[in-house]
Amino acid sequence: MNQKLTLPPDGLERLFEVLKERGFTVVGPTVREGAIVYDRLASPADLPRGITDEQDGGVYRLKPRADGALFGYVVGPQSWKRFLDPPVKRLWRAERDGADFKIVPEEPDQETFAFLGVRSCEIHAMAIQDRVFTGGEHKDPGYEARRRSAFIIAVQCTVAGGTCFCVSMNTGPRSESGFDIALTEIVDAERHLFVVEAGSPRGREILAALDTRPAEADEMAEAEKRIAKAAAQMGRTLDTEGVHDLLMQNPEHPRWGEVAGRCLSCANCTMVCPTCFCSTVEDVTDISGDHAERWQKQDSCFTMDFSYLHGGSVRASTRSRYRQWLTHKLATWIDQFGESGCTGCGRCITWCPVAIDLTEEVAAIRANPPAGAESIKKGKP
Amino acid sequence: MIHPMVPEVRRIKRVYRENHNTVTLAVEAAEAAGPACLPGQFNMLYAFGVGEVPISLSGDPAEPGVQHHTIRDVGAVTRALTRLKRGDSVGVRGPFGSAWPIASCRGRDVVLIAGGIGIAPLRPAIYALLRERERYGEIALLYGARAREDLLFGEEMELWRGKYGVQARVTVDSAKWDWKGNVGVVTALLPRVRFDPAHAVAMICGPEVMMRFSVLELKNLGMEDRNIHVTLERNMKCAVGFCGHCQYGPTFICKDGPVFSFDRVRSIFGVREL
Amino acid sequence: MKTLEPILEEHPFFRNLEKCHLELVVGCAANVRFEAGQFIFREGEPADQFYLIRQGKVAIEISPPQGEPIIMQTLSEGEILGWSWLVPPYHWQFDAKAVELTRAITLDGKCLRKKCQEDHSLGYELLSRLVPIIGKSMEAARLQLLDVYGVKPRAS
Amino acid sequence: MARKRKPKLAVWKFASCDGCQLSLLDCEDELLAIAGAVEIAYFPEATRTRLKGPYDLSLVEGSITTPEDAARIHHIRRASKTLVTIGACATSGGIQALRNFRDVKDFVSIVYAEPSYIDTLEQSTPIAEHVAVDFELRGCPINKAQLVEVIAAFLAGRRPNTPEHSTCIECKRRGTVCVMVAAGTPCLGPVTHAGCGGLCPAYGRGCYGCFGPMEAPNTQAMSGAWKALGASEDEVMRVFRSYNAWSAPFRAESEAHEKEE
Repeated sequence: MNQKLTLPPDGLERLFEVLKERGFTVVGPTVREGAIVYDRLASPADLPRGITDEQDGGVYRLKPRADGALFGYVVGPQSWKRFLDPPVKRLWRAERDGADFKIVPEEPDQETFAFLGVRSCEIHAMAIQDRVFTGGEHKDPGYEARRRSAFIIAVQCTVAGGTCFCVSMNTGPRSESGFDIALTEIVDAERHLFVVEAGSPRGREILAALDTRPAEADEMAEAEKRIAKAAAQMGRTLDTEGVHDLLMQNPEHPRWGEVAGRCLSCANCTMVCPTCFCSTVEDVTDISGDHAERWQKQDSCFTMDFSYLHGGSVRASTRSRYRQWLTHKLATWIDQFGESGCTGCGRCITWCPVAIDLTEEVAAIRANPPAGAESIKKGKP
Repeated sequence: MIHPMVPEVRRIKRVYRENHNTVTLAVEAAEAAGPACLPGQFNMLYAFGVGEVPISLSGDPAEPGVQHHTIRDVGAVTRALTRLKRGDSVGVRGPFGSAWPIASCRGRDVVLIAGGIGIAPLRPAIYALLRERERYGEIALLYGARAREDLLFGEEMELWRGKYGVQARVTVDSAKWDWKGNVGVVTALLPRVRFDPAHAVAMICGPEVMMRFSVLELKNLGMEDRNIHVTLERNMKCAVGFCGHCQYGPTFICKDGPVFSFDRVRSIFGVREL
Repeated sequence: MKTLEPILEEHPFFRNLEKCHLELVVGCAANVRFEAGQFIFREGEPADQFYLIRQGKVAIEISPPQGEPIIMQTLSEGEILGWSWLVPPYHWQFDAKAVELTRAITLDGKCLRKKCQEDHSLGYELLSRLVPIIGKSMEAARLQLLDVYGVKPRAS
Repeated sequence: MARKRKPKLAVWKFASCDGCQLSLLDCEDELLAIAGAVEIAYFPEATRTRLKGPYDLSLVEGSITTPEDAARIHHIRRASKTLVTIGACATSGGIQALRNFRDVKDFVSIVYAEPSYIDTLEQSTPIAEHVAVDFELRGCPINKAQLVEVIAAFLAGRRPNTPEHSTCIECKRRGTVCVMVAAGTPCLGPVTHAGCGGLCPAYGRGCYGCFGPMEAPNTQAMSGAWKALGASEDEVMRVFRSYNAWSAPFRAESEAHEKEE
């Protein structure tokens, strides 16, 4: 069993120093444009102190907290995929040389990240994307390098948001593994401290460089109590029982048409999703025509171009595009990668401008399956 | 490690003009002993400055040092590719994807149904079958095209017919009065060839609608789903499972396809806009 | 003289037809032969025959007012040609031309219509064999209309 | 592959503010390269040179508002191998298409002292309503990087990378926090064609829809979201009735919120 330690809040200063000494760029939560986003941080002073977020379908607002908590909120509009799989990147350049041409692959950038404040659902999201980019025959070397070098400092959730449902997806709120260090913040009238544990040899080594002391039993108990409180606070639930078959057997459910009436097909849900990995490529040239480049850009199954084939889009209706997204996320992802593509982070609900809620959509399909699907309605295999 | 979306620049060894809008580019094979290509697989071809598209390999998989790609001019990239000349360079990634089940055809009859440019991905399968002709029973090739001027590989079809006893039948959707061949849908040719549906393997490649009615006819004749193989097509950008574009239900066409045994896709084959 | 009964019996269209019905049909049947290029019938002519193709190939053509005829379908051994003899006003809608030497059995449409009128069970039997063929040819025509092999340009 | 002859470029103006043409002159870094790659055959804003057609690439700015324009665009089409319309006026009728919603004679009589001198069409219409257009570049004004992209794509024989999806995708790639969700600011981004790079939301403002409707705009759901954020019927009508008011989806949506008079 891992020895749990206690770190005072000013211990974070030292953590930043130690990480920087070891060549890490610290990335973590900070307030910008009325939201908590992930960005490069200079010091713990950049963290959102005494701030929480209120979230519901299509609504996100920052609110002050009475305490000086540094991690008293849940997840914002961005996810770590922004750093592990940047939304816009050049893959290579090509130069014409007479009738010939040569291709120069993009040099991988050398930045190594320390991600501070990674939530359990986000650790699961990274593991899900790992399967896409490194789990198959072909690997994305840039992703692999960034991911392998990234130092993960998890923060155990002690509050849950209005659109959180990690408990339903079995992805949180407690991070069990996949981190180098995990922090649980305890803040009340008497004290402000972190119960910390290492999850890897690298994490132990970093912790050893900090001013920690062994955690007291009551501190550990308090940490557990706070995580349990978050688990009990989930804003949403999703019944995952038989959800794969439920969706696979209902491609023509009237609900798809109903949701298409509300859906803007704006792609926000896919862009904020921490597991959505789709991209497109743009082959470009300059005016001289002698220089060409290929760029890879974050894409979405909600665009018409996504399924373009011979004169038209295969998924021309919003109905089919929403169905593709939800069915992929919750059903065919399991066929493809052996696990669900949803972590229950709730971003797709919060950041949908018209508050479409996948938990509600699944429930609606489950509540009214067409004849012959009774077994699924009851949740039996 | 090089990113799998970086093409290798290769030289075009020969260009065959197949018809008014289709050419076959014979491209030198990778210098390093790259993976052997199997019948049914495809490459990603990049025309400098214009873009990249998936193109099925259409040549003899056993021919060393060269890979054939039969390309129809249907858009900007394929137009640029069909205008390339011998000695020009082209970007190549691949081969990718699944293969026709040649081994499972041993001792059986084989029915190949091709529609339009769909004859190209079937041609490597035909080469593979004819290389060991004696291992297989009847081989029937049913080939439907839009019109006479769109037909491909006419001379080879004669060779397959004459030298190897392939029941090669061609039909077009419409024809001028001087056409002496068949006119009608490709499945109308099925009653006109000999094969035993109970002991046959079918491979179909063509537009999705054409494959839908071909599968239906083969099933009507008593063929089992697992013996029918189809190729599927979706938009494709990366060919290595990263971009997500080619998803077809639970599958990625680039990794799990393009060749699928019909029993694998049966449940989703008829779903619209999938 | 050799009767046409065994030949009719072997043709896929009449396979497993009851003996009594076959005998009725034989009375309306005759052997015919068309040289390559010969018209079997032309659009607008009275449709008083129907053909069982035994050998060869027949093109169904339509002639636009200008330009050359277009072949819409070809028929070969084992297939049947023509069903306009069943549908008033009993006129051919297309041209039918032998592409190569074609042997067929012709059945007199008027004679068949009369016998079907007298014997409804024969009429039902013939119709149940014809309707699937008509249906199939309609389906085929629709699929040809789709132009599935055509090149579809991208709308900009 | 050396180009034998430089392609001839022509830039034409119809009813417009010239802003889109100026975007071409504003391409400081690329302008020399463009001038080197094409022969500028007709571009009154930039040069007095007037070369005869045919033109390989015609860029057309502005909408059709007079009988002369309606005739002239046909001449230009005949003289152009590729015709690209640039900007909201040319692609949807522009701000001047606001008159399409009223009787133009009323406006003329209010604005001009001698209305009899005014020879105008009833409506301001996009170029594509008059002649076949090979490509439409959106925006009010167009994005100069996109214009360079269109010219580069034309020269390379490729499709330009000018996606038709929502502006939201650009905001998210850029890292902009959604103003609608995080601040309750009404924004047209979800129904607006990408191209500007998500400019306004990056400065904390809602999108005005300068690039017109995206590929599959659900304007009805968009209006519902605006009203949920407190916009009135009139505001919803007006937001769809701006630079791209005459584009079919925005026009239909604004008409749905027009009060009976």
